[in-house]
Amino acid sequence: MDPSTHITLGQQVLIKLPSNNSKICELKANEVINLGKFGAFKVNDIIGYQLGTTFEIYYEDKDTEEQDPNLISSKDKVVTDAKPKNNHKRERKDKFPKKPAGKVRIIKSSTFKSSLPPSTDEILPNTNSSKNNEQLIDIGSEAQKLSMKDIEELKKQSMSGEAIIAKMVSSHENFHKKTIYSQEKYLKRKKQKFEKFFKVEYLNPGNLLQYLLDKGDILRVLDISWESLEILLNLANIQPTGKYLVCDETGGLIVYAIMERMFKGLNTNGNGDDIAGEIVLVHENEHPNLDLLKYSNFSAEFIEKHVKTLSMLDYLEPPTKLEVESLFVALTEEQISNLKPAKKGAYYRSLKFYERSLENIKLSQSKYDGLIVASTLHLPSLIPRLSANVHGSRPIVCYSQFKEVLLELSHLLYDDTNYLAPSLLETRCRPYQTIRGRLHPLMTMRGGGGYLLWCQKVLPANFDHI
Amino acid sequence: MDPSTHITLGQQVLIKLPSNNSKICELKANEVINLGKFGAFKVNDIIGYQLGTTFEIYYEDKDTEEQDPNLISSKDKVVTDAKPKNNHKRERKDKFPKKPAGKVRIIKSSTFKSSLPPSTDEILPNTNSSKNNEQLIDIGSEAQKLSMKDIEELKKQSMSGEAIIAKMVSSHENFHKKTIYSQEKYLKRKKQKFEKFFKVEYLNPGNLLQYLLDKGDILRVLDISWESLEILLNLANIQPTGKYLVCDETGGLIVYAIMERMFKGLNTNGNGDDIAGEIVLVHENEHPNLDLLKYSNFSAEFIEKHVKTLSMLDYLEPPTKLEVESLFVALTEEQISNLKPAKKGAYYRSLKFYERSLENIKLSQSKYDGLIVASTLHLPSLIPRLSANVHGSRPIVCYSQFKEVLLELSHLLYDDTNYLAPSLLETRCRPYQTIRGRLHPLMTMRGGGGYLLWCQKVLPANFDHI
Amino acid sequence: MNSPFTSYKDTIQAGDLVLIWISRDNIKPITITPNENFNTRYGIFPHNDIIGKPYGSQIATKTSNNKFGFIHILQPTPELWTLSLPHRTQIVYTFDASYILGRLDCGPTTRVLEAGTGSASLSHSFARSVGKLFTYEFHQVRYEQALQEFKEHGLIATNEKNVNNSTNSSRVVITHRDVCKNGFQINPLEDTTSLNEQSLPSLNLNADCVFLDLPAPWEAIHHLDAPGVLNNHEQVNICCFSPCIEQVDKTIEALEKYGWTDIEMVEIQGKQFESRRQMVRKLDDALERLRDLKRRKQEGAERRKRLNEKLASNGIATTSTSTSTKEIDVEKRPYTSKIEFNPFGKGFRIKEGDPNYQWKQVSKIESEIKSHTSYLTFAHKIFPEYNIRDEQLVTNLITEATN
Amino acid sequence: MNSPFTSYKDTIQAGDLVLIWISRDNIKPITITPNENFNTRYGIFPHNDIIGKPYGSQIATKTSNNKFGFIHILQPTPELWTLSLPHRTQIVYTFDASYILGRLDCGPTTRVLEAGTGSASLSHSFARSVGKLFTYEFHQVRYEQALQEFKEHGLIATNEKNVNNSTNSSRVVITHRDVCKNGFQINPLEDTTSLNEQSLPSLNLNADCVFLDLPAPWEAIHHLDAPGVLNNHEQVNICCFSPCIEQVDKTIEALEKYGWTDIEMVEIQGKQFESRRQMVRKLDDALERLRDLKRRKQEGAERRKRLNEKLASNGIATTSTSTSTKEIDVEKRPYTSKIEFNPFGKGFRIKEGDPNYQWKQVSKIESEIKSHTSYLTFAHKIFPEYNIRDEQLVTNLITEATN
Repeated sequence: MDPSTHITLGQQVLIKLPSNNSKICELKANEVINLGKFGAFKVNDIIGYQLGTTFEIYYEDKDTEEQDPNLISSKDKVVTDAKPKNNHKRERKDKFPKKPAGKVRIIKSSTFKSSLPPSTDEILPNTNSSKNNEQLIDIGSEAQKLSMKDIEELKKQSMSGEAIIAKMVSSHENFHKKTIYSQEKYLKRKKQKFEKFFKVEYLNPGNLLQYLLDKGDILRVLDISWESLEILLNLANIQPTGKYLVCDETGGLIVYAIMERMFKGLNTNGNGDDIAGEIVLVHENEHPNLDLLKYSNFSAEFIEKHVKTLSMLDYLEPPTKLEVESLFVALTEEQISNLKPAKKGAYYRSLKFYERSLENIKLSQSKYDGLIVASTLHLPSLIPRLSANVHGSRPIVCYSQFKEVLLELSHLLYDDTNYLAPSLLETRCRPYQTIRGRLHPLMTMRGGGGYLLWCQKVLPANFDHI
Repeated sequence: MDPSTHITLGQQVLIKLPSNNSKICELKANEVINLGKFGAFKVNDIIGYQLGTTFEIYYEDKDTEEQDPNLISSKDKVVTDAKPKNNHKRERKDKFPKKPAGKVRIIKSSTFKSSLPPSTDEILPNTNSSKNNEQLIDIGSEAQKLSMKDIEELKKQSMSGEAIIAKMVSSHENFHKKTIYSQEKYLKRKKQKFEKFFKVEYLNPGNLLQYLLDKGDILRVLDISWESLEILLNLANIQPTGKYLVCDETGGLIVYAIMERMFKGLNTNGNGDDIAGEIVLVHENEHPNLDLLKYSNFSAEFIEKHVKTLSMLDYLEPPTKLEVESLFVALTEEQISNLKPAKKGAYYRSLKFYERSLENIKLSQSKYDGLIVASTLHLPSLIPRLSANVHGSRPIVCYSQFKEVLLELSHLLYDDTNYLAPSLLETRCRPYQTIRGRLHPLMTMRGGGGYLLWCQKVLPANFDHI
Repeated sequence: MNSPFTSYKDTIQAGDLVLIWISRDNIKPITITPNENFNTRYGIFPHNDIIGKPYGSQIATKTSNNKFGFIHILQPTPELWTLSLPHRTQIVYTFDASYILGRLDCGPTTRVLEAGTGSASLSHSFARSVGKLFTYEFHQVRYEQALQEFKEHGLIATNEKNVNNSTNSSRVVITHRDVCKNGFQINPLEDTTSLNEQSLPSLNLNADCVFLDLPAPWEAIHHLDAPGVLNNHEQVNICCFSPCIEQVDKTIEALEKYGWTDIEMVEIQGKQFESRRQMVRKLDDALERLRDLKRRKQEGAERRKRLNEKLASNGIATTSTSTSTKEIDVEKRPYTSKIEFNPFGKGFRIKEGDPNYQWKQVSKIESEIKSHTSYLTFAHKIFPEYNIRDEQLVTNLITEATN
Repeated sequence: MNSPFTSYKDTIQAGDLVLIWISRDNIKPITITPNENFNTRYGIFPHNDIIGKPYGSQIATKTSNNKFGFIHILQPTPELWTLSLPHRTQIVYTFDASYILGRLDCGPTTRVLEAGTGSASLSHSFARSVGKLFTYEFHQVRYEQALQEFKEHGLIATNEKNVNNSTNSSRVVITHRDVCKNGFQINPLEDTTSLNEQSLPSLNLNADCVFLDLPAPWEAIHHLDAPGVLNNHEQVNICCFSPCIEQVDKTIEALEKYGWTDIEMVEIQGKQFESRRQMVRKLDDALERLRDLKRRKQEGAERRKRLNEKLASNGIATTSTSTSTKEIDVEKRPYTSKIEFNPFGKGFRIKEGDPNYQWKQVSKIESEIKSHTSYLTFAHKIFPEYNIRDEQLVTNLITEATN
């Protein structure tokens, strides 16, 4: 089973809820995933279907709708979130009793983000909706002729959430008197309340980023937008065979995006042996931060093979080969086998450090096919040093949350003949409501997204020798 | 006749041409205005109609279409532009022979900016236009079955430009094979070539600005956009009775906009005597630059009464009243009448200077209802000085072409308790193509437009005395 | 009563409607009333302390824990009023409002029709900048709220006698009306309206500007041609304000049908920026920090190594906690106990702008932007039957100018 | 032949396709050919001077007037290629292209359908980043141009044998076709296509991504359901690219009808900024300049006054030009002939950044922005009939994981 196309055991997936919230879950055999008010389901039931599938949770026996913890078998461990975090946007689970796992069935059309299911949409022609709610004085739930009891009955009849909402709309006395906006708001609220479906999506960099932003982890990813992330990949001319020098303060999001562009689909079963591409991450602290790679489908081995990390000090001021070698005395196989176990371990650690030091020297002397930087370090002091080993005619791309920072850098690069045509740019994706008859840009959107600087490394001519 | 609603002698108006270019003309009795390829007309023929009227130029006698300078009567002075300037966007008149003045008639619907007249639009349903010009290989004018001779014939039959174009479209073999875009381009080109109408518009600040921008005078008006200009007026809370301190490096555009907001319709016939409002312009150079006010409908007297000017030095470092008085000895009526003519002139000049100096002292000590600044001077050194006399709870609004400049200012004001909530903002108007069935934002637009900083002058509490 | 929206005041007086600025997101309108208090969680502000102070004054109070709380007292303007409105209502924000006023060529003699009134945010802008505003609202409750507000704001005089005199104090006339059904003509005898000019059977509105913020503006456009509604003797300007593109399409259709020309549609995109500072973190400092870490690590390793050697030679087990171990430890401390090189304050809570660090001024767009309000469709209309000139007058004027 | 778009080269060799960067607006593709010259108005550059140099080299030449002219030699990338295209053709710019690639989840194993090819700007992006691109163009001339270009760029192998092997050098297959009429299936025996795999009667395209840049994409969408066109065994992504909103509406209708879900429409707004400097002009300097002017004016007046007095006392007329006048003049000059205080270089042509003045770094948005390219409508499709799991396999995997 290919985890880039199908729902697979052990995989991290994004689960989208009718509320348009989403959560990341690791799919462990035999566990139950609880979606709060939207129900609960067994991981085993969704394994093997295509990523992108929307499932509806249903309960065959009407009693199962009631709280009955015994229904969870002793083998089922209930998980509520793969990575529980203190997060105000998270579903408030406490408000709802823990649900037992229902059964799932695939539903054909999912209606995320377009906000309204087509069936209910059709009963809302523009002309039917009144102007400015003239006659509508808020009489609360009195206008709704369906009682909560009726609705519960419908639910027990296993009516789909969509069908229940359609029924509620037709039972709502004042519905056609509402303005388009109140209609939409009403339907959305109802939908979030009664629909029990969820969608399982591949956790691509865009989904991962959206999840982090929804969660409020904006600074963690330097406020980058998906569109900024994608244009960074194109401007950096990422290819499967490239060797890229990267500074990534987003916890690995950028490295993940580069890896997906380089290796997606080639990557997972350790069969990437013939791929030459390499990412060399230089980091400011003692240790790299690639936390977010844990959400990827790349194996630890694959990552180790294709992502090398070293500190800025090791990259910019590597020891000489002589120094490294002076600190290590190689033993012969025979000598090693004669060592005591404790000494042997120490020897291997020291051997590993030695090899790693040699590799770092190599990395610090390599030529690179691109420099990609998303760092809050002072760029005018950083970029000239890091770009020394970038090959001619290869791009340098810097991301920053703030334009002023890149402006300062661009002035520096503009005056330096090692860089061609530094360009400062911004890209912004503006999403629309896509309900036919009611097309318009979304009323609000996230403000951040960042800026990029792009230039080509070049090799100035020596004008003295012409 | 009210020059704010009707076309009036002596007025400066904007004339819009089918090419969407425009020119400013002063309407002088008996003159002929030549619009190059779009024809020529007599000023007298348009006086008295409503501003906003679209006129078509037509020639009753087909011979008049030919060049016949004798048709211009000896009393007609031919003018081509009120302010001829070196300007690459100006209609290239040399390409076309000077036209004699035709007659004009009012046409009901003008079609500026929506690019296509409705009549020709109807023959272009979306479905008729082919995809990507599949079969269209450029065979140039061969596809056009109407020859130039035919077209000239139609023109002589006094057919309207619109009608000619419709005829050309129906005679064009490949027209329906063109994509929507090539169709539009074709029609626009043809339209600009054959239509002879023009629209006379009131020269409001928006029109004046657009004219200057079209002409390439972008830096002259500090790259300001109409939307920035308008939000400046609102944020500054301009009212007919206000007294505003203004710095205006746009040659008077901002002063004009403020005056229109304060006085439009009250202004023209010297009957603004009961209006209290006043603009005090402080300028960096020896003399103020209010060039653009010449395009306004305000009389010189009205402007003199309501717009006072003084240099920054006179405003910030006024002489004392004593100093001013020490430099002037007032003469009695009798003494004056005894002076020789030359001496008398000198005395009056010196009197005027004296009075002006006294008024400047008064202005430098007045309280103001708002500070409006559009200056390229270093704002952190300028704004605190100029805002000293702004009354509490009155706005300060600064316009700048560059955000970074206002950012620096906002940091300064943010740390100063004399200013409340400095806000840095940008507004941008995005125009659409408004052809039904083909709605979309214009493909390109001007990039500039500038930024604004807005805050309220406040009076900090003395925390020592609480 | 003078309206605070149409004239300037210098000193705060009892009875004034003022805006209390607590913070950007918390601006409260109150009427200054002797002996009352304004309470915030930062402290209590007696109105008596406010009366007599100049507008714009900062008022401070000592809070219970001996800190200062303060507010600013501002005179209302349409723009500040808009900021003070709760965001749940549909508001025409200043970015749109200012452009609308400009495109409609508003000035002190302009007469404007507005439907519907809604939250009255734009109405206040019009009221400040034009001669007369006729506004229509068909939601009963909202009509009454707006009427009340206009009265409190001094924009509707309660004893008005002559509505056609633009210099009187009633800038605004509000009518309870479904304009799509019943048009714009006002009959003070029959209509529910703020007019108390009961003697007029009907009124010449003579508007030069129209603003329609309605779900279906196309149903109202033909009503503009009714007698007395628009000023036939000059070009009239219209703006229709609609969130959906399909509404724009139908609006354009209706405008074209009823003789409106120069149809243009735009969106206004307004952005606000925060002024921020980012710490300048030089590469050399980062490298020095890494060097320092490396050195300390090496020294630590060396120290441990020497310690081990010493302990080994002294025959003391490394796990021992005897006094001698400590002594050896102490002897070695100077190498590593010095303070870490920490140029960027890692691990500390650094306030933005802390003078111990270097900062770069940066701007940050607000975290949620209003990416769409509505589409603005503008058009002009000239009534051809009234676009006739007085030939005799023109001839006279030309003759006069010629001689 | 390796494509310069899909692999890196270090050294410029004869036969290489390179981009000559003359300026931002002037980037020329040429093939390096021994003994040829590249001529610009800045000078002549012999190809022989270029061969053997590393990519990215700046090549300089002395111009006739003994100045230097220079160019940079770059290896083509899709992004640079897009910049080099003449702006009159319809180009999918990098702002849109990169977002499309991201939203379509493109990677090295992705198989993409694209219609139409157009200027092939987006095709190059796809070719660089995906495993296989099937592109369709129905304009005969443009088809042939694109075919030729793909061959020259090494993206279509001229001796290809096995199209289904994604590792061979033919990244791109282009077909001359009206997809709205004739769909996407390729029959190499009948179609005009770049495939020279004559033995195949038809081909499984198995695309996972679709990009439609057509005037009427809604006419092509149902053709995607034909056998072998899309990969039925996983979620397929689509992007439709249309300039007008009404096209979006029809596209959404067709997508909904043919089972596409998660329909989302966006616009990408890209902006580019110029790095500029504005002179810092302090108020004090401006005031000093005014003081200086005032002083000079006063001194001038006083000097003239004294001069007049002197002349008057000497009995010489002020209009005289006698020697003595000049002498008097010279005597007085020291007061006013000194150089004007001119802190901002008024009247001089100051180069931006001139070190004699103080400057502030500012950014300026490009003077004309591409405010609209097209609306991007995205959707997903899963074929329910193929979304079936192998129950036995799943059971085995779960058992395996459980133990």
